[in-house]
Amino acid sequence: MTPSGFSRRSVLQALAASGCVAPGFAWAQAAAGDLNIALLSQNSGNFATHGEVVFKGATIALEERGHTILGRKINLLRRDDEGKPAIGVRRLTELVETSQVKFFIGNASSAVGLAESEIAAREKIVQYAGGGSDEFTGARCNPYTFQWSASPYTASSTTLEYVRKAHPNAKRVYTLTVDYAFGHSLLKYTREAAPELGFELAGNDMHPLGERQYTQYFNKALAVKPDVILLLTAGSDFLAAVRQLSSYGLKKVIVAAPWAAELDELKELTPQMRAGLILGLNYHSSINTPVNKAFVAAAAKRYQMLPTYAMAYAYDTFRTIFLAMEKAKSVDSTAVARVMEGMQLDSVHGPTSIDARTHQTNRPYYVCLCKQPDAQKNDQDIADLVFQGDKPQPAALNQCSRT
Amino acid sequence: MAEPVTVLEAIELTKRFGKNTVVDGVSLKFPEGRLHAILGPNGAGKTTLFNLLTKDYPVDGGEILLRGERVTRLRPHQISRRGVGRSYQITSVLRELTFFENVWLASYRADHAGAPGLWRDFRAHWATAEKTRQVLAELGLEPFTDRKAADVSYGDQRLLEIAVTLATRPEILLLDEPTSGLSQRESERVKQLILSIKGKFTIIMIEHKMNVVMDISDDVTVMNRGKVIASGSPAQISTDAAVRSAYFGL
Amino acid sequence: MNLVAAQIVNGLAIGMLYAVMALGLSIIKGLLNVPNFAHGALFAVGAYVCYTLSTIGAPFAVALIGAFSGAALLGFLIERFGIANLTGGSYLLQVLFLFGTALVIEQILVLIYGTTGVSLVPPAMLGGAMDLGFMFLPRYLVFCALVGAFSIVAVWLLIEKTRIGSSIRAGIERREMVQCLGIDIGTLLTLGFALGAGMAGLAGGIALPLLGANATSGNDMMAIAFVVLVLGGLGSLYGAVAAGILIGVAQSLTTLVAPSASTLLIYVIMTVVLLIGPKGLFGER
Amino acid sequence: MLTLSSIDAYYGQSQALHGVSFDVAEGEILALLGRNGAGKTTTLRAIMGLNRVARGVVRFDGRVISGLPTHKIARAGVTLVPETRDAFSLLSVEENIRLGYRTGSPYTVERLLEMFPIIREFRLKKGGELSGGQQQLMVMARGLAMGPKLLLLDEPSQGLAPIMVNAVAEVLSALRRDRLTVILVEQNLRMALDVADRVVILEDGVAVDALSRAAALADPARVEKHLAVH
Amino acid sequence: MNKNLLALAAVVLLAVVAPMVIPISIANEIIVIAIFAMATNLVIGVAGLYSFGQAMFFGAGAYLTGYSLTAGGLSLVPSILIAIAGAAALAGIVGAVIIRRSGFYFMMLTFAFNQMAFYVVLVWSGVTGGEDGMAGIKRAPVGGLDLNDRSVFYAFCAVLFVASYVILRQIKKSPLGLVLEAAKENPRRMASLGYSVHGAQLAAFMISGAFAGLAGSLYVLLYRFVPIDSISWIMSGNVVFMVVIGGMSSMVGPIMGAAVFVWLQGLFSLLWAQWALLFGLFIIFVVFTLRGGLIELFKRVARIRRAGEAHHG
Repeated sequence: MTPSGFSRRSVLQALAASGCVAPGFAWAQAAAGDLNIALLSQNSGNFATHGEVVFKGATIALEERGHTILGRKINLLRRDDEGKPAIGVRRLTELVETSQVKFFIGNASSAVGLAESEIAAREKIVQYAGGGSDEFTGARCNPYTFQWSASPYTASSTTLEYVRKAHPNAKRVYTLTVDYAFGHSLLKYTREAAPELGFELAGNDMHPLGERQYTQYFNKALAVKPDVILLLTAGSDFLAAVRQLSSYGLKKVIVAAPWAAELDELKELTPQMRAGLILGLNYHSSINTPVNKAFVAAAAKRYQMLPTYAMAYAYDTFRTIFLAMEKAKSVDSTAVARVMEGMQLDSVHGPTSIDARTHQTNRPYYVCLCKQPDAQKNDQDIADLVFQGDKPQPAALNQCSRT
Repeated sequence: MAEPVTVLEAIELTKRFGKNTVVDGVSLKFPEGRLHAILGPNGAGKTTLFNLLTKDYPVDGGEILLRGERVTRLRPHQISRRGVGRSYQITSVLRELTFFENVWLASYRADHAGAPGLWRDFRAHWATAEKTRQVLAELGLEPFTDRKAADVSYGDQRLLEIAVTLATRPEILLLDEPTSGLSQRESERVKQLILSIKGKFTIIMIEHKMNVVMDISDDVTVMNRGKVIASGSPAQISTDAAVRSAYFGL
Repeated sequence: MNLVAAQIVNGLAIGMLYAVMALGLSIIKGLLNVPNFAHGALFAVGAYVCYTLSTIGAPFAVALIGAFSGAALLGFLIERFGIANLTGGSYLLQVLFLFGTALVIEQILVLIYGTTGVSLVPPAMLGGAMDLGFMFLPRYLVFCALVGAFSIVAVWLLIEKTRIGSSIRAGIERREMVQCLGIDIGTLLTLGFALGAGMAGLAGGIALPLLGANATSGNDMMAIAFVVLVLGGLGSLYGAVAAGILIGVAQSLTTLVAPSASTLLIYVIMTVVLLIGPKGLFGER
Repeated sequence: MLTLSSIDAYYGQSQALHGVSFDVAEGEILALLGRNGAGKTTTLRAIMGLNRVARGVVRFDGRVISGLPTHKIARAGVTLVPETRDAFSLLSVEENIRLGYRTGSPYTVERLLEMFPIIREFRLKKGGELSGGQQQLMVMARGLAMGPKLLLLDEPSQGLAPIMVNAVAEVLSALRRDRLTVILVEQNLRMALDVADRVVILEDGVAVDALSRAAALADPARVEKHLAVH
Repeated sequence: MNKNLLALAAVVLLAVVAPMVIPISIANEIIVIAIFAMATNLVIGVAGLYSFGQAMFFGAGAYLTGYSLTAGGLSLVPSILIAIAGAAALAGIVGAVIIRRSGFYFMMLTFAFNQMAFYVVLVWSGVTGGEDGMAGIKRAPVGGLDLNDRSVFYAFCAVLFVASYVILRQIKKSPLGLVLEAAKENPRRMASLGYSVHGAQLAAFMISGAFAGLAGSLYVLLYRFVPIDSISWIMSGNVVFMVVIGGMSSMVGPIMGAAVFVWLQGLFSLLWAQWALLFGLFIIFVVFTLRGGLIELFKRVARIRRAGEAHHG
């Protein structure tokens, strides 16, 4: 389905799913032995691009195996969760009822993913999440939810390691943290990692989620003359912060963000605004592994674009799920989940394992340096991969009570 | 014969709007059971005086005594519950409601001291409904029982206004120009109505139609520019020079 | 101490932006008695117009004028073909209409510009920061404050010194009498709405280098602008200006003591002010 | 100049005028008398297009104006000075008057300040800061600034202190000298008879009598019986 | 009388038929949100108080239920009762402070309180789960009923839905309802008749809060999760629009509004990523063609039918 224009089929599907047509219609597909898997992402609202790109990644994973697994046809059901937990839960419940969905991937928002993980646990549906929160593998871990993104611990330490390596003399770090769970955990891990690397935490400010005005924080931050400003905030808050920081025209201060935005979102900034920004990422298209090279080639062929996080997330998670299905020789969600626990595979990141207890995907985290405006070759050439690290979250910091 | 008891008294009542003093130190006594008319040209401050007596407006100066009790600081619904009923000059019937509903609300208040009930259909409060029908019948408004107030003539709305006021079963009745905007025939009807209830209530009435005032009132007070300029019997007033001057500039 | 001064300067600049936004709301609320729920969408329209003009090479000043005009034109259409046909209907119906219109405008912006937002680097002479000794003050913030102040003064002149301005003030107070003076109230309301809408668009344009733009980015600003409007007092055009600056400074200063409370703060201020003085700070009606 | 033919008009939902007919000749001052609620204000508002004319026709300068929007009636040369003294309280006195001014009006702002010395000293004050009488004069000046062919004056002396009543009376005499066409609603009978050429009496929404000034002065009882006390 | 029974029959029929034609969870959400919309109509439509803070009470019900069931360890019925009482109490406190303010000021104050409640929930994440919401909610059996069964839970909600409809409709027709309607038109007159207008309005605000709390509670039980959206001002805005779209003249209007809002949004979102555009156009369409809301459709049909009957008769 393309974003504009309707096809007759999409209208029919929509009518069926919402109950306009005979209610039996929606069940017919499953009865024929098809496998229904779902993609719940944000198709409307501010991060709607995300939904579009996730869909492309998923499509590549499906096309790779000709839309079949173990002799069954795979149907990909796509729903708009609007980036809201309440809607995500509504759509997933509806899918479970009408289409017997047992596998799904979802939104980059942790709040949405965590809300859906409740249903995953209860209805025994495999969820391969891509949010940033460590709750997926921590306090709210469950037998059916897996986490693709790196631990925020890995993100914080890898980013700081790069700053240390690139700027050996940098010492004073000022942090600006978004005031909710995700920001708190990044701050917690930064406080763990920074002293070990010889950084001094010169100050911190918490800003409310959704803040649009950052100059007052920067006034305060610059007053203590830091070497590094570390932005522990994400999404549109991060973009606004960078925009306003750039208006100061600072030359000497290093700006880094361990987990702020993916390259797609950075397109919202002008090249001047983001030049020199140090950014931690879950994925970068130049990762040098066989699986990733094939994937980048497929994306170039199919969509004429370089894959970014969202596309890679969808591709890699569905690919892993399909591999697990083959290994389990079953599409039963419990069987597949058991296989995924402790599974070793070759992913876009290279050799990768999934932690059997926490369900954390153990994989590297990447650091990029945003290019100067004149060094960009095209509008997708935003940042160079400069560093990677994979220091896992220390077991003592994990709150998952599963055994 | 003993002097009748004063039920309502205004002492030096004053009201200002910005720089304009609209009611300026008005002192009046209203004895029980009499019909007291208040006259005066437009803008004399009569309606404002009513609004002060019923506490629709806060008082800027002076006191109000109701049966000797100081009520100057009470709120409008508290004044109402102490037995002061009032009709308005600009018809204030509830236009979206039927005649029945309008009068029912007033009867219910008289029947029911506490918070309004919230379960039984209001029509199923039989005793109140019965009284409502009685009041409508007394004023000859039965044919309109289920008509919306907005859908009837102005004259019938004025009658409804009085019906509502009567249905609260007040002891003191404040009528603000009950005949304004009515035809000769209609205002004759209102006049007869007031005559028929005269003596049962203490009535204070703002009125312009001289034939109405002169025929039915016991006492008359004339106001001009916020002040009382004359008080007395209808006969005294009709010959008062100050009154003629206020009205005709003569 | 220096930090306090820095935050006050910062707050003044931001407050000016709120003031521009809220002044537009105030004009519309005053004249048409409608809370303009499309104000946020018009803010976004202004931002995108400014962006488009800038990217095709227009000088920033022209882009800002375009932001004003584009939103004003849209406001004109909304009033003439929408609200004007809903008078006499319930108040909520007009609110609902504006809500629907805002949705439509936002989605059309998405269709044109996509869901990824846009940013604009201000012209070179407005980039960078000035070292005031006690703080670095980004030049663009100064510009923001100046343009904000300038446009408020321009609107003030328009409203106080011109015939159409006195018609607007008169119309806010007594619609009927204005008609008796031979002024076409319909046209006046349309113009008033267009002017208010234009202010939203202008705010969007000014804010673009600071906040960027996406289809729904005006909604946060709109929420603040409504608070500012109420705080200033309905019926007082310039109360909104004072309240806007007040909120900007208050928010900026809270950052020193309790930064995460700054969003909550504006609602607390508004509630307290309304409960103590029910007509806002400068309300006249 | 103005002709009302069998006008029915409503005040809200209630019928306030029942087939009212009268006309006003150019240069004439017509006093409209009657008790409160007789329909005088409604008549003026109906002419002005503020109240709906349900039946009948209003002609002004040979053209039908009933049914036109108010601002068009105003532009045709009819001006209403309402009894509610709708001063724009946020505008200065001078702005109030300038807002009324239309090019070509013989009453320029300067001339009006001349005619109304009492408001000249307040010209920079806000309309809302004036006393009732001052407001009345200002609103009259604002109406005149429009250069009306027909001026509708609703109870200009109502509730005013005697000194202000005199000021209003002076203005009325000036208008009479200028041969301006005026419909004057007035409760103050003496004032009305001082300036009016003719009198029309309304009672309960019906025009019950019409007579010249001379006739009214000769037989005051004929007028008074419709108005008040006796 | 007849009309009342007819409306009741229609509401019951809707509750019975809905899960047969649309996914049961969507039908369930519709009847739960419909309770919320009816509660809101008591304040907006009947009393004429433009509250833009209704999600405060919905959210209070939601979080109280969530907390009682998880940390509180209470069983289901007490949790629901606590939600109702808590939401009503909150409405009582907020209402007592703001009920004297009218019109736009009232609207903005309810909005401000809603925002404050939202930030409290967001920041107090130790208890509420903050942005991530409150999880771990289970539907304990009630009197031998296994509420984990979708149909049983639906029936449970449907009974409460019909009961809420009956109660709120009775309140609308009760003396209190009439007093509110009258005070909406002319509060001064009601005071001069001796009614405490603010008292009546406060009562309505609290009753509305109680039912909003019930709806929030059932919503949480439906999805066994408390999303932070449940207390967001967007929820407050949405419910007002449901009421206005559906029609305020009867309690059936808000039900229609809720059904259309929940269902249509889902339908549009499947058709097109830019579904909000269609939704906006739909709203504009309703505003211009059906001023009284969707309930007008029925009234018009009834009018045409009556006219037809009169013609034939």
